[in-house]
Parts: sequence; C-alpha cells; structure tokens
Amino acid sequence: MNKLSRGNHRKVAFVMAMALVASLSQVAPAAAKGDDIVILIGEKDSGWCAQDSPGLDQISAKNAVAETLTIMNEKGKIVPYLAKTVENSADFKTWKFTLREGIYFHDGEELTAATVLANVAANLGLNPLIPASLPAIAWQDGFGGVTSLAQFAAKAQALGKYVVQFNLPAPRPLFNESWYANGRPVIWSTKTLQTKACGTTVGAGTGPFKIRSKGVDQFQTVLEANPNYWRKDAAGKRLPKAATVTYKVVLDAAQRTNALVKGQADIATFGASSGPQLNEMKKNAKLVLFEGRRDTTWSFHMNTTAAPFNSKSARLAFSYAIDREALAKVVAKGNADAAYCFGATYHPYNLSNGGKKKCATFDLAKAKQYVAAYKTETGKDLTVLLPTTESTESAKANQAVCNMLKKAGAACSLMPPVTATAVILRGFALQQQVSWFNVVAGYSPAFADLFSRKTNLELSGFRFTNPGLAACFQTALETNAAAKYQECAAVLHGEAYWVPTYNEGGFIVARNTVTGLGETPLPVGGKRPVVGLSGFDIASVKVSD
Amino acid sequence: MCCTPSLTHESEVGVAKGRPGPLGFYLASGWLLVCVFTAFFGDFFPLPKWDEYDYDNLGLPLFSDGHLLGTDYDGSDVLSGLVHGARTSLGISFTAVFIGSVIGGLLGIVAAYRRGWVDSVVTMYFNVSLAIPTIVLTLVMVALFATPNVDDPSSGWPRELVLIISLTLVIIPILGRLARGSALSWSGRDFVLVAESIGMKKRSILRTHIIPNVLPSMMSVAFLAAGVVIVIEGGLAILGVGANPGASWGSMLAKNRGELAITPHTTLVPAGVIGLTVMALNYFGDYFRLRIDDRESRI
Amino acid sequence: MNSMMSIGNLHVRFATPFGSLEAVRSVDLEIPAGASVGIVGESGSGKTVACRAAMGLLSGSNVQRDGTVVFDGKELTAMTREEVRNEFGTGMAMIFQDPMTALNPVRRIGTQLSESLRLRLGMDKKAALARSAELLSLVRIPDPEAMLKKFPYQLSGGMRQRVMIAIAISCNPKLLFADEPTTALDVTVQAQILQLLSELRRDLKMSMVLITHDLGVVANHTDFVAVMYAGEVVEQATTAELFANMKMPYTQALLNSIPNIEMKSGERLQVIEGRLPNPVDRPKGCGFVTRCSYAQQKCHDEHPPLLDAGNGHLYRCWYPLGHTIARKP
Amino acid sequence: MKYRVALKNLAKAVLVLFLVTFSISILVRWLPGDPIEILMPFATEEGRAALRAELGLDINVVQYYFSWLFDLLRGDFGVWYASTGDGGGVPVRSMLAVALPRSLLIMLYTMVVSIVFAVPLGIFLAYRAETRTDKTISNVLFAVSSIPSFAIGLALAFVVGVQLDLLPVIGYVPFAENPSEHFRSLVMPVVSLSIGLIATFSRLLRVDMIATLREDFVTMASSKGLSNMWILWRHVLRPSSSTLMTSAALQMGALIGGAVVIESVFALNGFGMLLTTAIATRQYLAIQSLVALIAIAYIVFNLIVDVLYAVVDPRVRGGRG
Repeated sequence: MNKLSRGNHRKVAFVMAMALVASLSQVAPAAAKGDDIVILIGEKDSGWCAQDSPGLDQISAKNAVAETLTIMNEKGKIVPYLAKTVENSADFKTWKFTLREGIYFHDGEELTAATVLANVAANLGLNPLIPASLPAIAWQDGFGGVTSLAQFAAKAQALGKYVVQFNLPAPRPLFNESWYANGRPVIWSTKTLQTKACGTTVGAGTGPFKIRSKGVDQFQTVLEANPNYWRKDAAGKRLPKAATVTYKVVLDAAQRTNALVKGQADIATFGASSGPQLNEMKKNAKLVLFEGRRDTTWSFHMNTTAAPFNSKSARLAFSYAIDREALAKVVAKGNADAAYCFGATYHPYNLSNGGKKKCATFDLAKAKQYVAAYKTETGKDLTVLLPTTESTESAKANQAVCNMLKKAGAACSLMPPVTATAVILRGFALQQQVSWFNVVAGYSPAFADLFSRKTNLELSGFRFTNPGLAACFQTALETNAAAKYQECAAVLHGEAYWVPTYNEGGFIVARNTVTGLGETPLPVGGKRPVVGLSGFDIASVKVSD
Repeated sequence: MCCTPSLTHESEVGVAKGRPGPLGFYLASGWLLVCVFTAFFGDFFPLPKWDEYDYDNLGLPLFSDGHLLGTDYDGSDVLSGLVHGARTSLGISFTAVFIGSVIGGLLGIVAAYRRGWVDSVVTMYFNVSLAIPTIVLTLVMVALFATPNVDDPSSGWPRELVLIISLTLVIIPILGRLARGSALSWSGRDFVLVAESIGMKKRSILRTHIIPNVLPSMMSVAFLAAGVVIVIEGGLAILGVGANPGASWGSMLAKNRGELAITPHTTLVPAGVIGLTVMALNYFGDYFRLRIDDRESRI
Repeated sequence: MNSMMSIGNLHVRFATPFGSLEAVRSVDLEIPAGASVGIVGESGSGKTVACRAAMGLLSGSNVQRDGTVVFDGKELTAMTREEVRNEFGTGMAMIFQDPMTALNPVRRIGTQLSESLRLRLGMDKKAALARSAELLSLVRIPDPEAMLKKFPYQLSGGMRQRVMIAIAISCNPKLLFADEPTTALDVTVQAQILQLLSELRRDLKMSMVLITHDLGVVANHTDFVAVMYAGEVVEQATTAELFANMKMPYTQALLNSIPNIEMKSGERLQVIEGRLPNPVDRPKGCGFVTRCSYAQQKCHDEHPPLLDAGNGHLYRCWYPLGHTIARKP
Repeated sequence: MKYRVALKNLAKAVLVLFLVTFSISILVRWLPGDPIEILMPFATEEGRAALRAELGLDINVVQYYFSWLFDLLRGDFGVWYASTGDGGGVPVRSMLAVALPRSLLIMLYTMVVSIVFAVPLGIFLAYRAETRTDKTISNVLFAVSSIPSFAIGLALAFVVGVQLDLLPVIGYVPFAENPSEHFRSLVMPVVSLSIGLIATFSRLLRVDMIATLREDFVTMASSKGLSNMWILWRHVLRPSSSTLMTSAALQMGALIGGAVVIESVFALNGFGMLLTTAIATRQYLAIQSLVALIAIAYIVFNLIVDVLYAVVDPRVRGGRG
C-alpha cells in the first residue's frame, strides 16, 4: 500500500507539472472578439432593485437591461426616451407621459401605462433617506409624500393604454428629470416587480440586452442581445450590434488596466482616483480614453446637530483648512478639478461665476483662527473623525485631509472601513460627523430635495438644522430658478454646511478595436454622451476583429 | 564522533563550521541596529514628513534632488516613509511578538508541566484561537476598539495599539504550542526526574530546569515570528485595518501596489527593506540558536 | 595469503573552527582474504572513523582523507564516489553498532532488505522478497515471511541485529565490517550474534573486520588484531601472538578492564584512568603518556614509532611490557 | 485502545468547533453598530421586530447560538441580507456555492504546487546543508517569503501577464467550462500564494532532514550502495516530514479565508472576499457560518494530518512516539 501511494505521488506530481507546462506554453487567449464584449467595472453592488444602490458602473450595466422614461442627451438636456412625449401644465403640477408603442419587455410583456404605474407603486414605501432611493425621493415627493396605494391612485392615472398622467400637489418643474435620475428609476416588467429578486439576479427590462446570467455575488453579469430591441442605429439597422456583453467586477484599478492593455477586456471604466493608471493609459496607442463631463462633485457635509459641527466655527475651520487644489492632485493626479464652490461652473448652484468666488476657500490662517475660536467657544479641541472605505484612494484622500486639518491645529483620525462601511450603510451616516459624498446629480431635483424636506433634514445624515435653508430649496425646487438655487447655495456655503472638494468625470477606456461608443441615436434626435451620468450606451458598440 | 554521515556535507563538526560567521552576524545586527535607531530617532532626521504630499513631484525616480529614494505617485518621500515605517513596523512586530511569546511561553510551559486539566484548558485555548482566522480577529478587534465614539472622536484606541493586541493574540497560541511541546520533552528528561526525586519544588524546577531550556528555541522562533508579523501587518493594510497608508513598511507596499508598473521603486524599495529585515531577523535567530546549542554542548 | 583490503598510511582530518582535528593518523592495515581482523580500542580511538574512511563512507567538505586503500585489487582512493558506491553491498558491507538507529524506523523490514537486492543485483520485486526471506532464515529468524512485513520497532534488539546482518550479507560481500555489532545487546544475545557472524563468515567465505572495545570478543572471533589509540594503530599482531606476548601497556589496560569470571569477589574492575588526548592539540610525545603507569620522560618528549617485535607483531611504545628497566615504582 | 484515542481526538475537535463558533457569536454581538440599522435602515417597525427576532437579538446569546447551530446542522447557513434591502436577501448557501469551490481549489492547487516544489528544494538544501549554495538559496527564499503575496501577484500580472503576454491577468474559469483555461486562470494566483509557502515548507523540511541525515540508518543505507537520490527520497524524506505536514495543515485552514487579497487582485471573488464583506456589512448569520466553515476546515485538516502521521510513521500507528 505504501509503495502504491508513493508511486502515485510521483505520477500526480508529474501530471500536475505537465498540466502547468502545457497551460503555460499555450499562447494567451485572444481577447473576446467580434460580437462578444467584455467590460470591466470597478464596483461590486448588491443588486439592481430600485431600493438597491448601484453606483455609476453598475448603472451602466443596469441600463443595458432596463431603461428609463426620460434620458439626458449629450447637451445635458432631459428628453423623452421610453416615453414618446412628456407634456406638462404651465404650473408644473400636471405631467402627462405618452409611451412609445410596440416596446416589449424581455419576458414578452408590452410596455403600457399599467406597467409604469406598477413600477411606481412597487417603489412606494421605500425609505427616501438614503441615496439609493433617490428615485423614490423624487417620486414620493412628487406625489406629496404618499405612502399607500390608495393615496397614490388618486394622483396617478392611466389615460389610455399608453398614456399616464400625474397630478402633483406642488409645482415640480423638473419632474421629467425625476424619471431619469441618472438612470436609476428604470421600468421593469410587472413580473419582475413581483419577485423579491427584482434585477438582483433576474429581471426583464426593455433594454438592448437581456440577462443571461447574473452571479449572486454580483461579480459577473452576462447579457445577451435582445432581438426585439426597439431602437435602430442611424442607418436604420438593427440594434444592439454585439451578441453578448459580459460585465466583470475587478476591484483593482491596476488589474483593470493590465487586462485592458492585454486584451482580456474591451472596455473598462475608471474613476478619476485611478489617476496614475489613466495617465499611463493616455500614452498607450492601443487604447482610447473618453472622459465624461466633470460634473460629479465630491464634497464633505457635516452633521450640524451634534458636536463639533453644530458650531459654525468648527465648520468654517474645516472648510478653510482644506486645500482643494492639493486634494484634487492627491486623488486624481490631474484628472479632476478643484471645486471651490458647489459643482461645475454650469451647475445652477455654482457661485464662482465671473471669477468672484463667494465660497470659503483654502486659507490656513483663517482655518487656524476658527480652530482657536472653536476652542474658546467650547473649551474643547476640534477633533474630526473621517470615515474611510476599503479603497486605497479613500484612505489616501482622507489622510491628506487629516494632514490639512492637523496643519490648521485640529485633531483628526480615520475611521476604519470595517466600522465606516457599517456606518455609511446605516441610512447615510446617522451618527457621522462628516461624510464624503459624491453628488452626481448635476441637475437632479432629488438633490435639492434633500435640503427642502424638513422632516428628512432632521433625520437624515445631513442633518441641516436650518429651516430657512429648507424653505429656500423648496422654493427653488418649485420654481426651478437658477437664481433661487444660487441664493440657497450661498447660504449653504456661507454656513459652511457643505465643503466641496473636487469635481470629476467618469472615464471609459476602450481598446481601439471598439467602435460605436456614444453613437446610438436617441429616438428624439441627438445622442447619449459617451460617458454620461448613467454610464454609457452600449447598444451600438461592436468590436472589430 | 563516529557517526559522520556520508550523505550530507554537514556533520556535527560541520555545524560548527557552518555557524554564521562574524561578518554575517555584524551585517545582520548592523542592519537591525540601523532600523531600531531609525525607529527611535527618525524624527530628528532632516527629511520631509512621511505623510505630506509634495504635489509637484509625483513619482520621482530614485536619487532625485531632495528625495534620495524618490517619491511615490502621491508625492510622499519614500525615504521618510521608510524611516517612519521603521517605527510602526518594528514597534508593532517587536511588541506583539515579545508580549505574545511571554504570555504564550508561560502558558505553554505551565500547561506542559502541570498537565491534567490545566493542560487541557490551555491546549484547547490554543486550538480555538488558531482556528479563528487572523483576518476575522483583526477586523473585529479594530471594529471594537479602534473605532472612536462619534460623540467623542478622540476616544478610540490608537490603531497601532489595537494591531499590537490582535497580533499578540495571534502569536500567543503559535509560540505557546511550541513552548508546550518543548517543555513537555524537557520535563521528561532525567535531570528533571532527579530534581523531583530529591524533593525540589515544582516552581523551582520550572525556574531552574525547564524555562532555561525552553527559552532558546522560543527565542529563535520569536525572531522569525517578528519578521512574519511585519509581513502580516502589510496584508492587513490592504483591507484597511492595518496601519494608515504609508505609515508602515507593509502599508507603503499596499498603498503603492497599484503603481507597480508606473513607479516600481515605490513598491520595490519597501519590499527590499522588509526582505532585508526579515533576513536579518532570521540570521539573528539562527545565530542565537547555534550559540545556545553551543552552550549546551559544552556543559 | 591474498590481501582483501590493504590500507596504507590512512589519515582522516576534520576541519573545525578550532583547527584541524586529526581523527585517524597514519594507519596501515592489511586484511587478508578470508581472515577476520579485530580492531580494538576505547570509544573515540578512531576505529570506526578509520573503517568508514577506508570504505569511503565519510565525505563532505569538512572531511579530508589521505592515504591509499586497495580493495580486492582496486584502489578505492583513486575511484569516484559512484565507482566506490558500486563496491558497497557486493564488495564491502557494514554492520552498525545500534540496530535501533541503523534501521529506518518508517520502512518495513522487507523493503529495507530487498531494496539492495533489487537495486544492486537487479532482481525483480518478487525474487527479491523471496531471497529476503531466505536471508532471514539464514540469520536464523523464525517465520521470515511474517518478519518481512514488520517494522523495526516491532522487533527485539537481537532480531534487529540479525536483520541488519541479513541486510549486510544480502549481496554476498567479500568484506564485512562489523562495527561493535553487539554493544547494544544483552550478554546472552551477544554471544549468539558473534557465533552467527563467525559461522556466516566461514560459510560465505567472507573477510571480516570486527570493531570492538572488547578484547574478549577479539580473542574468540578473529585471526588478527589491531589495537587503536588516539587515531593510531598502537599494536598489531595475530590474535594468538598478541595474547601470548602483549607489548603495549594500553592493550593490557584494555584487557584488565574486561569483567572476568575468574575475578575474585570484591576485586574491583580496573578502569583506564584519565582521558584521550585532545585531538586538535595533541601532545608531542606518546598519546597515552598521561595515563600510563610506565611512562618515562622520553614518553613525554618523543612520539614512539611503530616497532617490529618479529612475527609481524608491531607496537608503538618506548617501554613495552616485558622490558625490564622501565617500571615506575 | 486505538479507537478510544480516535474518539477522544474527535471529541476534542468537536469541542474546539463549539468554542470557536460560540466565541464568534459573542464577538459578533460586540461589534459596534445596531445591525438592524445597518441591514434594514428603512424598514417598518414590524419589519425591524421580525429581523430582530431572526437575528436573535431579542434572546440571549446562548439561546441564539443554539438556534443558529441547529439551523447550520440542518444545512441552513442563514440569509445574506441585501445591503440596503428591506430585509430580503440571498441565502448564504447560494453565495457559498459560488465562492467556496473556488477557494477550495485555489487552496488545493496552492498546497500541491507548494509541496511539489518545496519538497525537492528542501531535500536539495538539506543535502547541500551549510554550503554556499544552501546559504544563498536559503537567504533568497527568506527574502522572497517576506514579500507579501499581493505584491508578488501584481508583479506577476504585470510581467508575465502584460509584458510577456503569457497568462490571463484576471478572472476565474471553472474547470468544467474549459480545463486548460481553468488552470491558466489560476496559475498566477496560485504562484503568488505558493512562493511564500514554498520558502516556508522547504526550510522546515531542510531542518528536519538535516537532523534525519545524522541518523545511523542513513549511513547504513549508504553502505548498502544505494544512490543518494534513492536514500534522500526513500529513506530520509518520510521520517522528516512531520513538521511540514503540521505546518501545511495550519496553512490550509488559513488559505481558505486568508487569500482575500489575492482573490481581489485577480478578481477571483472567493470565500475570503465573502468573509470580509460579511464583517464589514454586519451579516451576522453569514459571519458565523463562514467562520464555522473555516474552523471545520482547520479541524478536519488537523485530523487528516494526524492520520497522515500514522501513514508516514508506523511507530505512531503502533501507539508509540
């Protein structure tokens, strides 16, 4: 018996060695070619249900399967999409959506007014206090905070097979935008809504691709072409062009780069925090970089209901201590801008028009002065706790912020991700002093909504305790007047509730064999941006051999 | 004397010949001295601060002006990182291993010598803690202790302290099992039986016969463990529960890993420093073991 | 008489950090074919090292061997390791002192016994096992088939030693070194094993070198004797001549240290006082000088050469036994 | 007699398992943050109460532990709550079905590769002990073993994957789907994990073999005219392998959950990532079940090693040693 097993050891070792040699000696596999597209994304998510909180990378995958009633074109304007037309009354209280006819879900259901109403109903009752349910906020707010179907029925009705009308209790000039909300409020088929796993592992939408398989762990999603897709390309040919699309989650940016350079993937997405990799890839002739508009602003916002940030001195100290230019460099290595005031220059909140910056900006002397003021006020030293996530970038950026605070004389420590993740997940930082938050929503009324809903202000992580500010945003929301928004933003910045740091756009890097990115025409004319707030459109994408 | 095996180049005398020579010993202890010196007096070196980013000098190569070992892609000085990292890495590793081996060693020796239920309990404790993965233990410890109370942000324990505690907990069963095994074999030796037979007290037998004999093998393994802990700490840094990014040698590696292809020196230099230190510790441990073997053979 | 092995001017040195250690120096030894030669000396006298060096079992960067060893007409010292190894088992074989440590504890008796048959004689597995059983019965082990399947720890000391003898003779060696084959055994078993060895030697027409510290063993089982002390041969003769005409005080001391049936009760066994000289730093005179009751000044100053007393009886002493002048009071 | 020893060992193993899982129950309860707030931030009061009951937060830890244990024994590993869901989620078992086979395979390959390389290397080093070759290789091994696996992994990915273009840099291919791609996809992860182990194992083996080489039976084997290779492999290796086996058993348990960094680098998404995510998102039930699996693995591998001791060294079988 001993002899036998010993002999076997050798054989096993030999076979293993041969297998290794054999596998090594093979030439590396060709990249997925032709009709099969491999896309690497840097973010794992828990699912595509409305209550789930997909980030941009996941939304681009989600939007390949399920679509929204309205969409943003390359000029940043909201246009009808699944809806053929969107009409509103002059007071912005009545909104009529007329759906396109002949659009079918992957499970065979036709898109009708009833489907849309079912989608809205399914999302009622979701907690609007977390960013994941931004669409829910928009909808519920639009309906005046209804939570039950009975209340809802009176406010939304089908005027025909393809027409839905909403009667809102208050003016909502951006209600059409609520139905886009960065690609989040997608329309699922009625059957999908009835399963708990709505889009987590299964789901039928109207998109160019349908789900072939989606791992429970959300690390790999394989989509296949929807043969009955409703859109056509500019030449009137069938969409989508590719047969399958595989989204793979690769958390490590360096490995996404490697796989792309090597040809294991055709497209990969990056955030500005992958600056070093992006800078390298810019030099690679085989790769093409697309950068989206820098309209995502990473900001700090503070819990004003508790120490230390219930003190304006503490907030101002924090705001003045942060060197935005430096932070943008640390995080993005030239792939992002410093944000002095809120958002990009075209944003309605932006206050830096005409070069006259009205916001607190980096000023070490002032920061020190306010740290000292806080000490005199409270008798305590200013101590800040920054939550970090597992990503190296988050830790680096937070450490840079900590150093800046320390230079200003404040104490600062990093909250470990194992705790911070839990705190962040917990209804947006109920306990946090400060949170890092990316405000993607260039024009989203949902964002303004966060300030305007008084009850939310008290409960949410933002915890602004300024009723004047809430009223201001409420008015701005109802009138959609840029001037009003700026007025509110001035208060926001003046009180230093909100400390913007840098603006970034998303990056898509594709191999030069990829064609058709950003070329799909929208049904009402125009195109979707190559890199937009809801990722990118892959309906026309094809890989040449 | 007679039994020199023909197969190996080592023999009893061969070991003596192969003893780490003084040169290697001086090199190894020299390196460790430099590291320890740096750990204590690094603050007085005329260097940029380790955690400050020189935004205009991202990814400088080795031997650049003002940055001897260059900067990483965040613009922090690699040399200052190494100097500061010496304190964190060696501090965490030496403290954890020292406390861990004292506690583990005592537990192991007592278990081996008392036998009975004491042994069962201690062995069970070793087995249970070996079965809990390091990562789980550290994540939980960091979540429990290194998290400041939000109402009082200065309340959490320093991350380094928590790391020391959890790594100590990791070291205890490893060295404890070793000590127990070694003590077990020594306590069966004739001289212990003799000591017992002449009515020597258990405690003095432990002190005079067991501990001095268990100590050498413990210490040589402890040196190796110190090296291993430096490496483990780097792995934890990737999960965000190690030292802050760039604050230890391991976390420098973890922090700069993405830029391996762009600024290779920022990963290779810390890796080299870790490698040298682990090698020196190993050498020191070996030297130590042989010196003690020598002592035994002369008795 | 034909020479089976002839050792000429053999030196073995070990390099140590304290200097070179000369374990064997200038040993000349003739092993006639078919004869049994005893090598006697106390522990550390270099007898084992000398034999292992002669066989070529010592190697390593720290070992230096000089001299010539001619075995069966072939000069071993001029051969490569591979060539020497080819002589092992079939030409020369060795029986080790402690059968507990010399048998591999984790391998079956059958495996250990048959492997040299298979590897050296090219037998197939079945034949080798059959032959192994025969060998075991040759060394008088009962139920050899069952024995093949056992592990060394399952055997008694005597049985293990028999197994080792079986292994040593398995390939019909011409020369058998038996390195203290009975030290680890109890007295009754000792006699049986020695008897067995002598019989096997006669039946298989082997030459044998019997290494021992026991002059009594030598008296009964050997034709020639060489006495070693501190790495040197100090006395050498036929067995009969040696016991009849002992020259060395050391040899006599060895003889006196054997327990004797004729000893009167109450009489104390004589021990050789003192220690072997430090092999790294030898005295310039006779190595035994500090322990010898006959030592004179000359013994301190000059190293005695090997002298011939006639009859091939060689000895290394300035004042041999029977010499009238030199006795100390 | 033998059976009694085996039963005793088994009883001890079960006790260890019990203690590990129980202490994890307690540790997990200590974790800061209300799990209801984290798992179901926007549930109704009834929903919260239901989840509270499901997580056993309304009963004491002992009761809760046993109800978890009985669920586990029935094969119910609990639910993985959707991170911002309404209390719904995926069964942990279906997550495990994806992650566990990968991790087990990676562990298995890593062990096989480490041992296949470490054993000859250890033998060679022991054979050449204390020569310049040995010292050089030993030192290099030490230096290499001190480089964390993720650094080796990324360096390999860049050099072997991108520059030499030999192997895929990311992803996992199941064996059933494409055997050759399966092996190719795991070469770099396995090598990254193995290098440190090869260094450790070969050094352990070297030390034990040097001790064995001093044994008489080695000289004896040599005097039989056997070749050096035969002696090293057939006579010396087996009696010298106990430390190596003990260490390998420890490493196997550690590899299942501890390869998280390599899983992340090569996008393999195995057990380690599951475990760390579970802790970060307070998946109470999942944490306990996953840790229990690791503890079981640790215990099973230790029992296997006990059996292997007996195979390797017959004296253990005979009740000695």
